[in-house]
Amino acid sequence: MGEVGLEAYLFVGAVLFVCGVVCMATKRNGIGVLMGVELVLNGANINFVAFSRFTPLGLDGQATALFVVVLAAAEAAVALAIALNYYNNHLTIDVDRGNELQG
Amino acid sequence: MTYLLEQAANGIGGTDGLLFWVFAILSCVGAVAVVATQNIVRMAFWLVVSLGSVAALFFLMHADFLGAAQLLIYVGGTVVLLVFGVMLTASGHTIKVQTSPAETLLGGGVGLLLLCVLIFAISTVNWADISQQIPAAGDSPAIVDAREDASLAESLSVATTPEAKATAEKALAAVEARRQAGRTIRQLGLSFYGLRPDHMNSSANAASAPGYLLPFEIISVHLLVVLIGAAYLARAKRRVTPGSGTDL
Amino acid sequence: MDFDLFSVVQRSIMDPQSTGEVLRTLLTVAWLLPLCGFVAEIYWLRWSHRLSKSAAYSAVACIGIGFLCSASALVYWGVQTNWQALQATEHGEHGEHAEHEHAEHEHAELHQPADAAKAEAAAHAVDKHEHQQAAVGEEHPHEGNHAVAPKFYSGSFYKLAQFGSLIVSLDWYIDSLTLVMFTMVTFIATCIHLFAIGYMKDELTEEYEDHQVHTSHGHFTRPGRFHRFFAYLSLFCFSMLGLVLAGNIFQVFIFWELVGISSYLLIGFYIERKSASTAANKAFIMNRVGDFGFLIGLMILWTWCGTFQFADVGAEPGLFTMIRGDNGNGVMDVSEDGQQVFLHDTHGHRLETDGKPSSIGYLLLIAAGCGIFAGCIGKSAQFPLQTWLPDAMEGPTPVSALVHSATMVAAGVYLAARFYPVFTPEVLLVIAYIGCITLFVAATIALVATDIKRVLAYSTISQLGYMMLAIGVAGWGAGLFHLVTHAFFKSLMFLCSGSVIAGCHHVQEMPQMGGLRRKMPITAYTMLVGVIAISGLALPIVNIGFSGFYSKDAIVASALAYSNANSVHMLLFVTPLVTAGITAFYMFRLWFLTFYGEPRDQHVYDHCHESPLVMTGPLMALSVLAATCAWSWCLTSGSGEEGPLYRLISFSATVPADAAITSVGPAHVTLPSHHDVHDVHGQAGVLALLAAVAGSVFAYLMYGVRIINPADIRRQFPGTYDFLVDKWRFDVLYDAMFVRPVHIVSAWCAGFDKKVLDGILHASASITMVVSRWDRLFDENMVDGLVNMVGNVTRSIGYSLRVVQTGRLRQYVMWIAVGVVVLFGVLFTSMPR
Amino acid sequence: MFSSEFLLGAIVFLPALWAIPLIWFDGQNKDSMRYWTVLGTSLTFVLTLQLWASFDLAQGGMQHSFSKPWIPGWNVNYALGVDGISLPLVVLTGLVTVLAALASWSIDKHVKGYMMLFLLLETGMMGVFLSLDFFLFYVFWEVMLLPMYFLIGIWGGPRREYAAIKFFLYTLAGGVLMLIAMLMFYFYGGKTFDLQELARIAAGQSSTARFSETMQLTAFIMLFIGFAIKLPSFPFHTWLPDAHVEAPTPISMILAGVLLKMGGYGIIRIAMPLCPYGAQYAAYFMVALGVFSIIYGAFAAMAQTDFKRLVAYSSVSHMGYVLLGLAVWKITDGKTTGGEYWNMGISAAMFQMIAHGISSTGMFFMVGVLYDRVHHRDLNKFGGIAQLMPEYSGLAAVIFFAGLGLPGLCGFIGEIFTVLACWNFSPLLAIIAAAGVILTAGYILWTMQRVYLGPEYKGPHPEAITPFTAREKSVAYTLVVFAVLLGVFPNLLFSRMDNSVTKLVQSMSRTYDTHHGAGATVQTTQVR
Repeated sequence: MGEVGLEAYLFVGAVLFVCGVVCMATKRNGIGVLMGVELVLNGANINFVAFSRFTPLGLDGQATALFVVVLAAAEAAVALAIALNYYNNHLTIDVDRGNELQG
Repeated sequence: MTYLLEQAANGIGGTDGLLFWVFAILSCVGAVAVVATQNIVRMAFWLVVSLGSVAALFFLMHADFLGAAQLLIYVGGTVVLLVFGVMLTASGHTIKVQTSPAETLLGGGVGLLLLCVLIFAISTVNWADISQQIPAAGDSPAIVDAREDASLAESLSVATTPEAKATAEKALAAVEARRQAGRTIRQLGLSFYGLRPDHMNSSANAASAPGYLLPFEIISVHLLVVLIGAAYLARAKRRVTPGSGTDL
Repeated sequence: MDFDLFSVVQRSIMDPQSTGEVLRTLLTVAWLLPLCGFVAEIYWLRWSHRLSKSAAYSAVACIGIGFLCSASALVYWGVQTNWQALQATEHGEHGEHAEHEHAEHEHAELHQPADAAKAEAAAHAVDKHEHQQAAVGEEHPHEGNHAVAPKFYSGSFYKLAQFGSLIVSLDWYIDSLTLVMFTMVTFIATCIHLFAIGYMKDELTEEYEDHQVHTSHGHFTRPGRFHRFFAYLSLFCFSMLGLVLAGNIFQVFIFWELVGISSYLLIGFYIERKSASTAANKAFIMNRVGDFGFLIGLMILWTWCGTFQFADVGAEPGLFTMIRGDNGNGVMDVSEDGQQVFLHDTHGHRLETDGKPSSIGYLLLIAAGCGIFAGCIGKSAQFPLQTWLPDAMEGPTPVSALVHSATMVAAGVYLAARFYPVFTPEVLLVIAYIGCITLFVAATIALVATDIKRVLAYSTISQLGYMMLAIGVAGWGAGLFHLVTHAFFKSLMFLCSGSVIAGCHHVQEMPQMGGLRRKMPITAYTMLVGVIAISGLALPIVNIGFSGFYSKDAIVASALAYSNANSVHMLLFVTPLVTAGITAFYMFRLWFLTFYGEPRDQHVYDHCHESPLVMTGPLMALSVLAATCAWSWCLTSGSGEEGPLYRLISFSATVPADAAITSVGPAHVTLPSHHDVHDVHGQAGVLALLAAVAGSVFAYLMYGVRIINPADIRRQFPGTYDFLVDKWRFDVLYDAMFVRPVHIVSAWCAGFDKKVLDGILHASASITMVVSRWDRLFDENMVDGLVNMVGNVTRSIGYSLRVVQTGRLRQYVMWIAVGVVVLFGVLFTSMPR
Repeated sequence: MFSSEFLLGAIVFLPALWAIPLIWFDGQNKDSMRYWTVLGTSLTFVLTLQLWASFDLAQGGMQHSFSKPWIPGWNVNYALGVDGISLPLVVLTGLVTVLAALASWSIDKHVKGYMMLFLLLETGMMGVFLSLDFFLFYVFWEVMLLPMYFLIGIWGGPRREYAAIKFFLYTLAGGVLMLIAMLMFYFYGGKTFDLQELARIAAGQSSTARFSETMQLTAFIMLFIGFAIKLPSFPFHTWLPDAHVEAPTPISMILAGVLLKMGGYGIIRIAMPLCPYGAQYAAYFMVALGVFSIIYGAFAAMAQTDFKRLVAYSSVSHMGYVLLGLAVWKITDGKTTGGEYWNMGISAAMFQMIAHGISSTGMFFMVGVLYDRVHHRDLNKFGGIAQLMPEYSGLAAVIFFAGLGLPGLCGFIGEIFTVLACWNFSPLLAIIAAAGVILTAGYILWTMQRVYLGPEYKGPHPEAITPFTAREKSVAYTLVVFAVLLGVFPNLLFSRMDNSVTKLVQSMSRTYDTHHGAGATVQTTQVR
């Protein structure tokens, strides 16, 4: 394999991304879904930073990743508030019970 | 043993390569464990492992500020927040909500497919060519570092005189010092003020590559809004009394 | 020729212009006063009350003053012309009936070769008057100071309309006939107005009970309509006088209609009686049928002659001049092929338009004459339009006396006489036959009628037939003579019958009367005067009779002369002769049935009484005139044609009849001359008298001494009797021929509107509806269908996709993942490397 | 006294402006709105009388005429003017509108809206009679249509919607044909709507444009159908009975008194001068149609049992005389013959329009007076009205006699003169037309007998028969006075029409003779 290059990081990011997606898709617990989201975001962040490191784009990747981190934090806060509300309304955190969006 | 390690390190790219593999595997394992675990609290633990490894990977990519932020915000903030959430919502029967095996299997299948697609995509792209085509010119930081290392090593090796060696060592020490001092904090900070030090020398795009002053401000306000919104949402009253169940 | 006398006359003639003005003024006053009276009387109730007789006094005053004006106009005219018309008597001593040979004829006879220069001179004389309003009749400046009074005066009141050179105006035309008619009409009208004050006094009440009308709640009562009756009478007088005064044929038509409407109003005076209103409608509509013909005549003359004037206006020739020319011999200027009649100007030349002589087709002229005469048929109730007049007896009796015997119905005769110059011999033949048929038919019906007024009505029709016949057989003067005498004796008889009816409390059936002469002697004997007059009885030796004798004598003489000249038309003499007998019979029958013998209905007899003086006074006045008006007042000569009345009338004759005239038209008749008539006068008089005596005697035998039982005769001829009682079944015939078809056609028209026209409309509407419905279907199915299909498909896809939309978060994520995989898969497989 | 612009403009627009203040009237105070309307229409009538007084008899052309650009892009002008042909109609409109306003007391529903539409209607009618611009004419024509539609459709009888739509569709169809013809003239005539200019072109006096014979014929047919609908002539008349029966009394009066006249006016003002060739070509047809309408209308009237329907059919019959009189244009050997008789025909037709405007208005009013009381119009249920309302019956009789054509009343002059003028054109048709007098007498007398005569009234609501009111009397007496005045002194009208009609006749016959008739053939032979 030789030198650790861009692709290796991208693979890691892909794995994290897929894990996050699967997590979102399979977890019935709302908090678990949020965790999936975090994983997805981290997968993406790895990519950003990798591009920043291994391409001549410079700091853009890192800056974006930084924003993503901040946004993820904000998202987590709001999502938790929502989860709490959801819980208050449904007395459960099971997302399958919240099918109000059903057509 | 040392040799083996060294060889291994070489085989896998030296010390940095070794560390990469460790943390890469760790983060992947953590992520998979998050998916696989059914208990929400354990999921949180594995998530911490995974995110922490990612932070380590950031360090490996010389994104030290970002890595720090990852640790602080994610591992220190977000995950704690999640755990709070778990605790606030957890009651006996909801701490473990089982997913049906079929769904898990389906999710796994689709995940694998997606992974295959991504890996296929990543591996088919010739990233070097794409780097070449980036108009910003210049080389990637990794290459610059490598070239710097190579030139320092060469000057060190060709240095015959002690003065020259001393100079080379001094230069090496300066580079090391600079690298130790964190290469990105200052740049990131400047970029948030609208300056792009990494592009200073590539005059062509100096004007076209402005900093992140506006996004930064926006994200600041955004955080404030989120703060207030989250507080508002979280303090909403419980509308359904347990046991009524009519609105379910 | 007594030229000295003429020179005297000539000197005393005043300016004809101012004479005309004076006459016009007098007659206009007489004419318009009743109109003022009408307006006042119509609104009498506004300033008086229902029980006041003042409306009647106003009407009498109007017509009375009118009579005074007319009479003074007649006298004035006589004085101004130095009674030239009458003086012809002495003049006539020289020759045979020279009253006709007044100046114009002399001019024609003696100065036949009178050259154009003289005619020019005459024309210039007329031209001079052009600027002045009044024009006068032919004024022939003879050589030597020998002048003749103008035959007529004419002028214009005001213009109704003008279209280029075509002018329609209201004119006046005054000649001796006008004056006589005015005096006669106003006199009779005054008498009848006075009579009506007595006759209509029942109406002077707040609650007049009409026994002939029944309503749902018993007897019908209404407020009296005394003033309205006199208003209508005044309106009638106005119209009638206007008709006589009219100076053009269009104006005649105007007043023709106005007397028609007056008649309508008067017949329908008892508006609550269905029979009265129906009779009024019948009268007006039948008159309109005649007027339809009148209108056709007007159209023809208007189109071909371009004027309605009788007399010339300045240099513009009137109808008479145009048709008869100015050559004085009264023969129409007919083209050689007999197809065209050339029109003449005032100079006696042919009128020219665009270099060609203007003319009117001979047949057209016949048509025009027949058309005008059709109007006369309607108005004078001649065959075949005679049926309205008996029904018109529904009106109050004074109306019958004034309108339906003396004046209005005679207007037809008047018009035929007035328009005589325009009638070709063929038209005259038609007139003669119509008159002939009428006089016979009406007389036969009168034989069996039992209603006293109806008998008189039929007798009126019959007498009018005589007049028409006279005009038709060129007895112009005789016809008008009879018109005047008949007016007197017939109005007298009607008033007598009115007196009887009033006395018997509205019983009109003769079988219920009888012996009334003892109860109402004045009525009975004045009536007898009328009966004798109409029967034409006279003392054979001294040759003195009542007026009817003279006039009928003249007519029969004319008819005899005519049938002598045209032996084919023998019937025109035989029929009036026979009818003279019939007339005498039914008139005496009437008198005997009413006044003679024993009362047949004691109840009626007991309650009947003689009428008051206001009614008997007019009777006596009229009876005097009925007896004497035709007298010659010259005992040496027995002929009525020597009398002043006849002379006055015939003075205004517009067409001379000195020589027999043979028609060039299709009928080939010869009109006898005066000479011919005079020759047969004695013969005719004897025959007529014999017929009358025979009729009278027969009537006396049947109804007076009752030697012959009328019922036997009735039984002998049941078919004939029924036929006559049914009035020759004309009403039935007309009902079947006209009334019902008209209703059927009108129903068709209305139905056509409803069914066909509206049907087409509705059909097109419903076709439009169908089309639009199809359009709607097309829109809905095809156009909308396409759009809807898109929508529906989308919706059904949506419905099927709705299954996908589970609202379950995790599935969505799954789908995203699957989508990404598929997307990438597609991209990678499809994109070229 | 006034400038022409002001006088004519005021006559046209005063009623519409007068309607505006009605907005602020109290809807409950119906009488005030009625008086306001009567005042407005009376003022307009006074203005028309001023126009009458200031009219110069000696002139044959347009008087008081003026023209101001309205839509310059299309060469549309606001052009008004009056001549001997339109003057009597304008005055008649003024009179009939006042009388109709006086008869509007029976309207009790939505009085405000009614009065506003009523005044707007008057503006439309006046505009039609005074316009000298085809486009303006058309606009006013349509302006008048809508209020009429609503007035029938809202205030009418039980079948008002049917009648209103029928009226609307018929008139609109006519309007559309007129529009097509108008555009034909516009484009063939060098883009002008000026009626006088178009007439000059039609008369061949324009160097730039000329109307071909085919074009004239086509345009004439379209215009004629448009106007014949309004007249109305057989077979386009069936809207009239329905419209009349359903319309309220005052609207019937206006409909019969003024609206029908627009058909005749349109023919004489537009159809004939703009297409002399077409008019001559169709003359026999028009006369025949007129004659047929006379007879047909009379027959149809006789069969009616509805009083108003009968009067409506009498209108059809009477307006037949108008058509008859207008078209008696005799040509022999390509030359106009007896132009004076044609002149007489047109004048008489004009007179007949006015006379019918008075008699028919009166007849409808008289029917309305009865209907207001007993609320039915069945002829067979009337009778004995003369006993109960003598003065009314007397006046009604006069009006009906005017319709019957009794001399001394207005109807006579028009009817007789048209018929007299007709013999020159066609003896056969003249005879048939003359037969109309019998039928007319028949149905009118029969009607009077059924309604007014007889001992007692046996129909419904006998208690409602109250005497003539002062307001009704004023309307009836006005009409009677005008009927008598025109009947006795017809020259009042004829003298005013004379010069204009003569001018029209001369111009048209000269045009025909030189361009289409004998003159034209001479020219062509010379060319050969």
